[in-house]
Amino acid sequence: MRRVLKSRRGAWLSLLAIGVVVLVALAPATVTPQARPSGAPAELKIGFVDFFSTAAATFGSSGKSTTEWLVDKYNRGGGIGGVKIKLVVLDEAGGPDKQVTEFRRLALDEKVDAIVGYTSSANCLAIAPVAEELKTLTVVHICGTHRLTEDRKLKYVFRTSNNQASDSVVLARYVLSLKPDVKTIAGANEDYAWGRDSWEAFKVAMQRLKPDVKVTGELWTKIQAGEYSAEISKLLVAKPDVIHSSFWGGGLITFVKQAGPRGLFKQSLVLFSTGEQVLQDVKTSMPDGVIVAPRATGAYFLDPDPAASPLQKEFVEGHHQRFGRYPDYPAYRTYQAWSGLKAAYEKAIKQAGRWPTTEEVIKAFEGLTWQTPSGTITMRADHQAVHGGLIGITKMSPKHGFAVMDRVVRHRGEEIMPPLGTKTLDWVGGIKK
Amino acid sequence: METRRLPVEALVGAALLVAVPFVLPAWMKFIVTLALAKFMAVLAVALFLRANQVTFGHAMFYAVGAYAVGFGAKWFGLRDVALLLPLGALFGAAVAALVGLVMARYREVFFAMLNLAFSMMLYGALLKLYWVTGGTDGLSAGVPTFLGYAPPREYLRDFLYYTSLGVAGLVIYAVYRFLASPLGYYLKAMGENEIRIEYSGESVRHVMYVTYVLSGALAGLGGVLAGFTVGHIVPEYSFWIQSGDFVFVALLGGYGSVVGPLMGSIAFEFIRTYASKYFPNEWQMTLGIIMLAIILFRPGGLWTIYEGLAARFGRREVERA
Amino acid sequence: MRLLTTILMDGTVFAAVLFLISVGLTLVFGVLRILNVSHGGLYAFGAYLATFLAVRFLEIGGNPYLTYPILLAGALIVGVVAGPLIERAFVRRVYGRAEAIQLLLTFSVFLILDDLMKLIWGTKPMFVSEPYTLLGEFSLAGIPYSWYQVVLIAVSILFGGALVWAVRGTRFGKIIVSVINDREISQAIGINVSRIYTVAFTLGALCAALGGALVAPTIAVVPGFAVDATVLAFAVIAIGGMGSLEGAALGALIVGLLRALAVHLLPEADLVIIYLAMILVLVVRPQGLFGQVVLRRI
Amino acid sequence: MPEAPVLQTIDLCKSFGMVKAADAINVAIRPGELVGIVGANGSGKTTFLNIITGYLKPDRGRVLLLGEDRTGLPPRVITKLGISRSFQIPQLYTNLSVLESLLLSVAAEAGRGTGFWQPLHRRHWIDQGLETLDRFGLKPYADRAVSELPEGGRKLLDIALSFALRPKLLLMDEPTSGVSIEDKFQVMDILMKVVEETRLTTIFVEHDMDVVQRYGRRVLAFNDGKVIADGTPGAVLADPEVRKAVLGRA
Repeated sequence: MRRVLKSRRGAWLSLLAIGVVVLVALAPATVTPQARPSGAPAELKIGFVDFFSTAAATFGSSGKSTTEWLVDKYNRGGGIGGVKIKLVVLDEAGGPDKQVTEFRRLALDEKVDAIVGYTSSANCLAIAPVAEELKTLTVVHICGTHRLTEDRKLKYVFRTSNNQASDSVVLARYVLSLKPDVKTIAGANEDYAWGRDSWEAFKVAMQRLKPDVKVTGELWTKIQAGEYSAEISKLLVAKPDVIHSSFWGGGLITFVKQAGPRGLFKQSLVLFSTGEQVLQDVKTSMPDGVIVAPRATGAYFLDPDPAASPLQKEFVEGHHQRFGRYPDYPAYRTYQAWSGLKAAYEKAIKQAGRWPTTEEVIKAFEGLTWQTPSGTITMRADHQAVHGGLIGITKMSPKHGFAVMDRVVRHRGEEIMPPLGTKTLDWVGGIKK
Repeated sequence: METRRLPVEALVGAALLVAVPFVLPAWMKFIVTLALAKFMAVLAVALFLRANQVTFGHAMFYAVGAYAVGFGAKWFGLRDVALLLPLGALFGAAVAALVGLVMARYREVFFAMLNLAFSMMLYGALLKLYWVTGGTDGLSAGVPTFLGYAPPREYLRDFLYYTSLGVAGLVIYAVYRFLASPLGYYLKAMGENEIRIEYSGESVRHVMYVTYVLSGALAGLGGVLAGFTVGHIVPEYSFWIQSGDFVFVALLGGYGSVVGPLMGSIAFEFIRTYASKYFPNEWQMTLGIIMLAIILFRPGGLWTIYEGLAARFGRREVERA
Repeated sequence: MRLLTTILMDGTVFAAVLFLISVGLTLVFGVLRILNVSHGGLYAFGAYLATFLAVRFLEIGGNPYLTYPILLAGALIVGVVAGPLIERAFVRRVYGRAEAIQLLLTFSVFLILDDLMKLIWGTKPMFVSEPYTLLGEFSLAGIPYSWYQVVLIAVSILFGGALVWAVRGTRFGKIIVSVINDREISQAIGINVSRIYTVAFTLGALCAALGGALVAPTIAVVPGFAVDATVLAFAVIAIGGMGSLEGAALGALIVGLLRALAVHLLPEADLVIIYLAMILVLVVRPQGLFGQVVLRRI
Repeated sequence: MPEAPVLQTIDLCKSFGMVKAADAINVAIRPGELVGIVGANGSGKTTFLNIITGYLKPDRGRVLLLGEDRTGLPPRVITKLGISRSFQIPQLYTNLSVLESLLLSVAAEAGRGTGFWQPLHRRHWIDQGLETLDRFGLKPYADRAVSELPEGGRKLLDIALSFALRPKLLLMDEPTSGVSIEDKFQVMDILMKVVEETRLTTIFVEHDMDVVQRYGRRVLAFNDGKVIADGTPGAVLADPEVRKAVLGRA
């Protein structure tokens, strides 16, 4: 009996000792470096909405991994202004009426302080008026339609990445720099707003930059169609110099798989506006010499060079270590959203000298300039961010086991985004060389 | 018996619904508003379920109503609920009157499939006519006015709620009368025996057609209210999965009564919301499991659960007396 | 001339894919009189498992030529496991119930399958290229095609032929036909109808999974592609006549050729052409091209 | 000039593949007649009714109803003209109650079957419906579900539904098939009383010689789609050819 008691006491003692040691060891890490501003809440609750089902989940999984990595990083450093972030994650699939319902629940039931997310144009257009109605600070991270910021004046909604027209302008400029004598172009796009907008802007930009360019084919496929045999045949018959495509995710991979063996990439210069996103997935199936863009995002996991940019190095290595995948453009755009939100809060705290109201955060956000792995981003008065974009052409990298972007060209934000107050479509029609 | 029981419960139910804005938090009020809107489309589907016919395409009329709101705002600056409600119902009925000419001849799987095809044609057209419909990006609804009156922003949701509730009340009354009429009974009877109807000198096709037009108007009404409530209209309103949801909800609530679909609609919106709250990655599966459970264990839907409870409760009261 | 051969070839390739998607659906409908909405889910499941196995196999350094049997094995596993499971646990309970209930039951199975695949294989696109590229290419009227596309066509024809033979020429087929014609009489003459249902459903599931496994090498398998497969299969068998094997073949050919025609000559119609065909056929001939009208006995 | 026949068929022919289900049938039924049709299974009795009421189209020949050619019109129109029929397998609305089913016939007869606003349960329709149910001995079942009726009740309701349409000619297809031997004559007694009271022109089809003999005023015998005898029950049933065809023995 005594022995038992004794042994138990011994165990307790040793546990206590271990506990003390661990606490001491952890202590430096848990002390918050920042002093909490007065009036600060116990936690900052932020919703993150992205696709976790349907084909668009390929974007959502990058968004989610970046969010997890970044929020952990911020919270290790004390959170935002000394307040830790609590994350509420929701699926973006299910249509706008579900998203509007969810948005209201996030704002009114979960009482989140801000919401980050929205990849689909339909969803971001649907929730914007709700955000305004409920006065909920919302940071749109990927959705690309120019209508978001041009249809109505936004107060509570910000977009931390450039819009879809930039993608097409970057592509057009790059094509002409590689192949100045291009005569014919053709488009293979999905038959919905994103595909239509992408092709229209590209076509207009091309015709503006090189007026004698002829369109020899426009293909409109079903969204994420699994069979492109006829489309590929038609492109093989038409033999255009350049083929533009805004296919994405699984549809893009399928197209590359089916077109590659049939020699489409040998015949024409093909460009994919979202191509960078699938490079790690398609591995060796992507031939060399295909123009791929991370849309018009300002970073790529090899550019800026991680060796030269600490932010980039930390992100690329951290992400790869944790998720086994290098950050792709949805990851960078998610990064832009979170870091922008954080920067806005911190600026507002500094300005107010206490915990800021949502209105004060908004004020701080407007005109804000902040650093990201993809470079410096500026938030304009119309709540549209401006940043540079890069583009390149594929080249197999045996080191990585997949094709990487080669001959990367970087465009400044002003070259690829309409200036404040100009309608995107008018601007694309008037771009200069 | 039933007639004696119903009014009291109807009053209690109505009183509960009237009290919603005062009792429930604002986000739940929104959910109930949306549920009331969708209820009308569900009721349209439930009419056919009574006749043993499934439609995987009634989202088509729901979309027609919703796009009436979208186009009204985009082209004509129309945003008055009192004007758009009858318009939406009218468009819904008109499209149904046209499609119904073909559809009244079909039953069972063919009825389901052909409805699906028509709704997917509309879906395709809404995607295609990008310059008109905004494609998948969709259209914004105007901020609604009510008979020319624009309520202050903080009361807008209450106005929408009570409008939906009022319309739902009228719809319940109208459908109740329809179902109690000869044609309503013929509708139920045709699920069992069309031959006898034809040998009574009545036309089953006519029964189908009238019901189809009515269902188009109902779903159109629902679409108008949903358009205003959600504020954004996209082609998905016409997608077959949306139609499938309507059928699911009708079954969830029970299509044997007029109130069942209402219970189903409200329950569905809450289930869907909580499913995506607690299972953000598996909410579809959660819906599927609930649906399976209903089909296998409670084929009459929520309504029969309620009826069972009411019967038990009623018996106890009798025993006490 | 070149345009014509291209359209014919593209149309046939697509038709082969469509046939593989839809033949199981029409089979199940023919025997069980249930439109199995979860069919697309089984198709996707087959594609996922086959791709997964093939990728794993290649990762451990397997011979690429052996990926073909591996793909088939994946389909087989899905078919013989999921088929009886779904039929015994769920579908069986709604025989004789209202059609709405049957449709919704399989719809809920579909929803569950869709998320299940996501839980197992995640959301990143999965694919295997080797079976597609291994066979090389050939040129038809100056347009290169992959031999694998020809394999798809050949397999569809063989597969369809085998099924027709199984139904028309074997004892098992005669039993099935007897069950299709009259359940009660079949029961009375000692046929175990319940077992036939299980077998037929399993066969349908197997067809679906096999279709998925064979198409998988040409595509990237992503969440949600089950939805598209389902609607396409519906359209095909509605056009051809529900429950008819020949109908599924003809329906697939019509849809395939029409779509190829649309892509080459009228790309704007790509999206709606299938539904347009479906409406036209159903309006003119409600029972589908090969469907039969049943007159009720009074 | 004699009154025009309620029903007259001229040279009706119908084949199913190799089987001749109707082979040059010429029949005339005058107002007030009560005619029994007898024949073995497959002799073409039901096909005859199906052609008259438009469920089947004849390959050849004409159907005259109330003196006018109505060949090939659908059942709905034929019924509107005043020709009602009942069925060998009762065609009922098993998901409605007995009274509701009957009210649908009453509403149809009143020309209000397509009304979709006024209720089906109107006082005078209910009275009318209950009265009809009473005639057929079904009043106690009025509020029961049709699915709960015993077989005899189902047959009677099936006929009541046709009767409530107030036809000028009532066709009954095997009113006692499926009814137990003990109940057969009881069912027929009820039916014949109704027919007599209302002086309704009636044709009933039977394969049971006893029933035909007892209730028919005039009997037609069918075999292989042909009318092989037409006359009084005594005469027809004594005919050896008829006995051979119907009973399988002379």
